[in-house]
Amino acid sequence: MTHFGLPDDALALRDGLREVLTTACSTAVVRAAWDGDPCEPLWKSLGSFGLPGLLAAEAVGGLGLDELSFVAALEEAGWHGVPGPLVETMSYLPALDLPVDGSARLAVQRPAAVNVAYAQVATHVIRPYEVVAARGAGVVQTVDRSRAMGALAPAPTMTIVAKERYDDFARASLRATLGTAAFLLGLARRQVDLTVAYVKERQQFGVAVGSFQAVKHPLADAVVGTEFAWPAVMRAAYSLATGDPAGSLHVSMAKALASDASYRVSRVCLQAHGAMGYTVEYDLHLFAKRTWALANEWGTAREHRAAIARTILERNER
Amino acid sequence: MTHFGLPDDALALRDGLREVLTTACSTAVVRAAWDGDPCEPLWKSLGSFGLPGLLAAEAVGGLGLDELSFVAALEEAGWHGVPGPLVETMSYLPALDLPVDGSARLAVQRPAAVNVAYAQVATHVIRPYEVVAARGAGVVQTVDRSRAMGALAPAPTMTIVAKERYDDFARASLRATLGTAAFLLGLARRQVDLTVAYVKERQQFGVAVGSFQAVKHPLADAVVGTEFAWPAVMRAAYSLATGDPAGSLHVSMAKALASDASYRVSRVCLQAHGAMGYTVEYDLHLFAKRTWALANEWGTAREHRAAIARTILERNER
Amino acid sequence: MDLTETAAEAAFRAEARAWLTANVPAVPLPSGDTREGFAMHLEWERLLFEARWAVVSWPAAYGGRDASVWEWLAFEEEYYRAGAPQRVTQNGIFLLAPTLFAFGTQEQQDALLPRMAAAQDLWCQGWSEPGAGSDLASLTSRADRDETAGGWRLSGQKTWTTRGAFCTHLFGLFRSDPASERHHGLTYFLVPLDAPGVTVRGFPRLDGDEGFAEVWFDDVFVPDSAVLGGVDAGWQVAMATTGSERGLTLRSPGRYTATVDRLLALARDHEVDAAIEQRLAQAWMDAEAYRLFTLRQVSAEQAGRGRPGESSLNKLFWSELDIRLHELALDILGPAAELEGPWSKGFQFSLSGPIYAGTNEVQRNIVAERLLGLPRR
Amino acid sequence: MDLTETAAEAAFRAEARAWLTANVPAVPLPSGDTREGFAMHLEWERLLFEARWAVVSWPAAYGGRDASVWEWLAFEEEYYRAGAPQRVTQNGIFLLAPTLFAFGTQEQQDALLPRMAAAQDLWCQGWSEPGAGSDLASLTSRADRDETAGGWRLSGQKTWTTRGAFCTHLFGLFRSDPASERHHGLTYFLVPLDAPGVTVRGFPRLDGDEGFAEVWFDDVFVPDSAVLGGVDAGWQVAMATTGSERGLTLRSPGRYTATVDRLLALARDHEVDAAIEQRLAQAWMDAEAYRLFTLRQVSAEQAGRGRPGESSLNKLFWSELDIRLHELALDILGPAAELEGPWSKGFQFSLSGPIYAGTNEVQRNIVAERLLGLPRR
Repeated sequence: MTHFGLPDDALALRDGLREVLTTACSTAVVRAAWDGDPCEPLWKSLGSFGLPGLLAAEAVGGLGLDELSFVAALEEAGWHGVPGPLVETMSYLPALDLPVDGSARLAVQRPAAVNVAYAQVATHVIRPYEVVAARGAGVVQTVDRSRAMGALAPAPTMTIVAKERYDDFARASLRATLGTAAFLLGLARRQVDLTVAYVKERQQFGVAVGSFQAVKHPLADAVVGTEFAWPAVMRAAYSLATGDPAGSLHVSMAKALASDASYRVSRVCLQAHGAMGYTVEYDLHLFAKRTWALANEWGTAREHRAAIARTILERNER
Repeated sequence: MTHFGLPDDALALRDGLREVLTTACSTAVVRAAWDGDPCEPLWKSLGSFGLPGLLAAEAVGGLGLDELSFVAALEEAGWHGVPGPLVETMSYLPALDLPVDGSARLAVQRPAAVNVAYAQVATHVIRPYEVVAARGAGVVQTVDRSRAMGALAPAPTMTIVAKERYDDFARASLRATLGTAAFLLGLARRQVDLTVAYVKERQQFGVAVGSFQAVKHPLADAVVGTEFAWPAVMRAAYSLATGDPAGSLHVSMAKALASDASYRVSRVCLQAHGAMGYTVEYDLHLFAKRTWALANEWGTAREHRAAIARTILERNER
Repeated sequence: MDLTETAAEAAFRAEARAWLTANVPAVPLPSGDTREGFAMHLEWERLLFEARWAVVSWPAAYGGRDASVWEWLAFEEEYYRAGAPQRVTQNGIFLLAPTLFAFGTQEQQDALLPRMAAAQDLWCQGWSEPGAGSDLASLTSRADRDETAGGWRLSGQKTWTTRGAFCTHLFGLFRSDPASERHHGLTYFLVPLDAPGVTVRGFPRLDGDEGFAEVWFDDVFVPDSAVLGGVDAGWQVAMATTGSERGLTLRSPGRYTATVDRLLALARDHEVDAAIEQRLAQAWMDAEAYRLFTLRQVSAEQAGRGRPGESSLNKLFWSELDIRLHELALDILGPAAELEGPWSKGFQFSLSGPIYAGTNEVQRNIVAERLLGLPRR
Repeated sequence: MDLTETAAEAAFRAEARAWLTANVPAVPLPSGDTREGFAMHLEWERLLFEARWAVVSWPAAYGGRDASVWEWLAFEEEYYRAGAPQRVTQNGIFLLAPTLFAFGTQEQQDALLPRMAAAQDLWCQGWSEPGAGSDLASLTSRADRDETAGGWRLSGQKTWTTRGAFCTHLFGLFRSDPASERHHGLTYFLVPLDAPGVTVRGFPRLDGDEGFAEVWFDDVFVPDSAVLGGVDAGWQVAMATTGSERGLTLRSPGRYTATVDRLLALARDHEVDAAIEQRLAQAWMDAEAYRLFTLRQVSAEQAGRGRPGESSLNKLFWSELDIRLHELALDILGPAAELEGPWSKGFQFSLSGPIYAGTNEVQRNIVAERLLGLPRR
C-alpha cells in the first residue's frame, strides 16, 4: 500500500545514532575540529555504530542499508554538526575496497576544483576515476574552519579506478549530493531548535521576543521551506533505492530545495538571535557556516535548477 | 549649489493639479471609465489646466515645462488614477501638430503589439513613424477595464511622420516610459494611503489590525521600495531635462524600480485589507489593476534590467 | 516507503482518465462564479454524479465509490490534468461533508449527503461577518432559543459567502448562548436560504464575477434538527471543517502540477532566458514538493502521527505557490499579461489564497505557536 | 534640482582623489578588528589626519576642512572607490562627534575633538547591555551621585562594544536617577577605559575577529565634566547619535557604489547567465538608488523638510542592500564562496547590518508608526 514515510528500521537507526552523537559529538567536538582536530574518538564511535559503511554490503562489514536509512542518518548527523567528510565517506565506500570502521575517511576533489575540503583529515582523496591515499598539503581556510581545504600533496600511492566501477562512482556522486541535502536539513533543524529556545527565553520590552510576530512569522516561513524540502529528500532517497530512472532529477530537486531552505533558515535564525548570534562564542554559527558551505557543495541550487529546467522543458516537448 | 528635489514651480504645479483632480477625478469618474465613458469633462478640466500640453512649447499653447514638472504632475495624476492615455498624450504632443486643450488624446501602438490600449477613447493612434486619426474597432478586455484595448480600424486619415521628427519621437518614447514610472508611484501612494486608513480603522482581536507587526512590517518594507524608486524617477527627469547622455539608462532604472516597487505595494496593500480588498465594490482594486497593467507597459522591469545589464557590463569594461 | 500504485489504484486511475477524456467539455465552461456559468457547472456536477465521480471518497450509499485517500488523490490529479471544470459544489462536499460525517446524526447524513452529492442542495459557508474575519471568534450573529416552536431564531449578518447568491443552503456559526464570549457558546447551524427572513445579496469579487454574497438573517426560524454537532459546541465542530479547508481536501496537489504543465507549455511558446528557466524549474519543484508533502501528511495522519500546525504549513505553501506560478506566467506574457484570459483571471483568484480559509498571518501564528512552541502574545 | 558639481567641489574631489591614489596602501591592511590590524589602521588614521582628510566636515580648528555635506559625500565616494582602509575611528568621529558638536560644552569640544580626529583618543560605544538590546531603554548600568568627590560612580556591564578591546574611551548611557524607569533618568557619560574599576574583555564576532568587547564598571569614578548634555537628559542626547548611526554618516553611498564596481569586475571574470545579469542590474540600480535617496534626504534636511522615519528607511535599505550585494557575489563564486576572502568576510559583516544600530524589526516599527502613522501596540 502506498506509504510516504521513513521505514521503521530507518527511524530506529536514526534514534540509535542520536544517542551515540549526543555523547560523542557535543559542540565542543565540533569546535575542536575547527582547530584542526581530526576527532578520532568521534570517528571511532561512528565506526562502531557502523555509520561509515551504512551503504556498504554486509559481506565487507557494512550495514547493507539503503538510501532511506542513509538520509535519515545524515539528517541526524547534520543536527549534531558532525565534522569531517562523513557524507563523502558513506557515499564512496561502497565503490571502493577500504575499511568501513571509520579509519578510512574519503574526501572528494570536485571537477575543476584546485582545493579539496577536508584534505587535512581525510585518509584518501577521490578524483574522477582515481583514488589518492594522501592528505592535503597547505591549508586554505574556509568560513567553516572544520572544512579546511588543501591542495593535494604529491601522491605516494594512487589507484586508478577500474572502468567497471564507473557506474558505482556515478551512483556515489548522486548519493553524496543527496546526503548533503539531508545533512543541510539537519543543520537547519538544529538552528531552528537553538532559535526557538533562545527567543522563548530572551526578554525585551517586558516579553519574550519569540512572542513578536516580527520573530514568529519569518521563522514560520523559514520552517515551511525545510518542511517542504524534506519530502523531496525522502523521495530522492526512495528513487535511488528503487532504481527509478528519474533518480538524478529527484536528487537535483532535493539538493536545490534543501540548499535554499537551509540557507534561509540560517539567515532568519541569525536575525532572530540579534547580536547573540553574531559571536562565535555562541554555538549558532557552527551550524550556519556549515550550511553556507554545503549549500554550494555538490551543486548549487542554481546549478541543480538549471539541470532540472533542461529536463522538464525537454520532457514535456514529447 | 547641489540640490536634489523638485523645484518650487513643479511643486506648485502639482498642488494646483491636486486641487483640480480632487473635484474632477473622483473614483466615480474612474469607475465610469471602466464602463467605456471617455470622461470628457475630466479631459476638459485637464485641458483648461494645461496638463496635456505641459511639455509642449508655449508658442503652440503649451506650458513649456520640463520633465521635472512632468513627473511631479504624473505622480499626482497616478494618485487620482486618471483614466485615459494621459502619459502618452503628454509625451507625444510636443512631437506633433495637434491641439493641446485636451481634445486630442494619443494612444500608442507598441512595437509588435496587435492591440492598442485606450484605442476606444483615443483620437489618434501613434505607430512607429505614422499617426492614425482613428479609434479602435472591437474591444479586447483588460484586467483594468479603463484601459480597454482594440485593434485599429482601417485608417481614414494617416500622417507619415517626417524624418526630421524621428528624434522627437525617440524622446517622446523615453518620456512616456518615465511618465509611466511616475504614474505608478502615484498609484502606489494612493494604495498605501487607502491601506493606512483601513488598518487604523479595522478592528480584530480587540485592536486595530494596523497595530500588528504582521501588517506593519510588510507595509514598511513596501514603502521602502517606493521611497527609493522616487529619487530615481526624479533623477531620470533631471537627466532628460538637461540632456544627460545617460538619460536612457536613468529612465530604464526609474521604470524598473517603479514597476517592481508599485507591484509589491499592490500585493501588500491587498493582503493588508483582507477580504475587503478582494471585492470591486471597494476602491483599492482600481489602483491595483492599473498598477499591474502599467508595470508591464513601456518595458517590463525585466526588460529594463536587461538593458541596464548590457550597459553597465560594457561600460565598466572600458 | 512505497510509492508504487497497486493494481486496483491503477485501474481506478485509468477508469477516471478514460471517463474524463470522454466527458470533459472541449471548450472550457464560463466562470462558475457568474449566474450563467454556475448553471452550466451544475449540469457538469450532475453528469459527474450520475457517473459516480462527484464524491469518489464517500460511501457508495451516498453516491461515492468508497475510494481510499490515494485513489482520491489520483482522481484529483486526473481531474486537473484533464482540465475539467471547477467544482462549484466544493464548499458542500469538501467543507461541510467531512463535518457531517464526523458530527452529523444518521438522519442528517441520510437526508443531506445524497442531495449534496447530486448537486440538488447547494451549500455555502457562513463563517465571516463584517466584524469577524481573522478574528472569527468575535462573531455576533445570534441564535435565540424558541422553546415553544422547538427550535431557534437566527439573526445577524454573514458576508464573503462564496457563491452565496447561487446556493440553496448555508452552514454557519451563530451565538446561541447570549452570555458567552469568544469561541464559547456558539452553535453550528444548517440553514435553507429560502427560509423566511433570509436575504441574500451577491456582490463581485476582485475579477468582477459575482462570487460573493452577504446574507442577512432577520428572525429566521430553524428547527432543532438544523443543529450540527450539539448546542454551544459549534467552535469545535467548525474547527474540524476549517482544518479541511486549510488542508488538502480543498487544494489537491493535482491542481498545481497541472498548472505547472500549462506553464511549461506557455514557456515553450515564448522565448525564455535563463532567469525564467530558473523560475520554471523552481515552479516545477514547488508543485512537486507540494505533492510529496501531501503524500507524507496523509501517510502520517493515517499512521496517527499528524503534527499540530501541519495544515497551516500546507495552506501557507499552496497559497503562495499559486501566486508565484501565476506571477511567472504573467512575467512570461509581458505586456500581454493585462489581457483578460485564464492566466490573468487565475492570478486574481490566486491573490485570495493568502486571505481566505484563515489569513496567512494567522497561519504563521499557528505554525510558530503550535508547531514550534513559541509563546502567544 | 541641480546635480552639477561646483568648481570648488570638483577641485575638492580632485584633490582627494589625487591624495588617495598616492597614499592608499597597495596591499589591503589586515582586518582592523584584530589587535595587529587595528594598530596598522591607526597608522593610516594618523596619516589621514596629518593630511587633513580624517574629518573633512569638521572645522579647521579641530583638524577638518569645513567641507560641505556635498564635499563630504564626494570624499566618501573617492575614499571607497580608492579601496582605502576601513575607518577604525568611526564610532568616535561619526557617532560621538555629532553629539559633542550638538550638546558638548566648549571645554569638552576643545578637549576631545582634536584628540579624536588625530586618533589619539579612540572611542567605543557603550549602549547595549546583556539585558538591553533592541529594548535599549531597559538598561540597568548605574551612575550613583558622589557629591563629596564632585562626580559619579558607575557600575554595571556594557556589551557588544565594537572594537572595545582596542579603544581608550567609551561613551555610554547610565541610569543616574535610581527611581527612574525606561528612557527617563539616564545620563550620557564619557569614560576613559583606563579608569580604576573598568574591566574590558574582547570577544570574537561572527567572522572570528575580536571585534566586540564586554566592559564591566565596578564603582568607576568620573567627574562632572564627564557628563555630556546634562544629567538625566541622556536619552535625548543619545537619540541624536543613534540617528547619525542609522542615517548616512555611518553608511555613505560611496561604500555601495564601490562594492557594485567590484561586483561587476567579479562578474566579468566569471561566466554569468541572464539570471545573474538581472541581479547585477538590480544591484547597480539599488546602489545608485541609495545614492540618490541620500542626496534627496540631505537636500530635504538642509531645507528643513526632513520627515520622521527617514533615517529608518535609509537604514533598512542599506542593511539589506549590503547583504544582497554579497549574496550575489557568493552566488557568482559558487563553491569557491566558502573560501575565506573579501567577499565571504564582507558577507559575514553584512549580516550584522540588520542587527546593529537598532534592529531592522525596530526600524520597521518606526517607519510604520512615525512615517505612516500606524498605531502602536
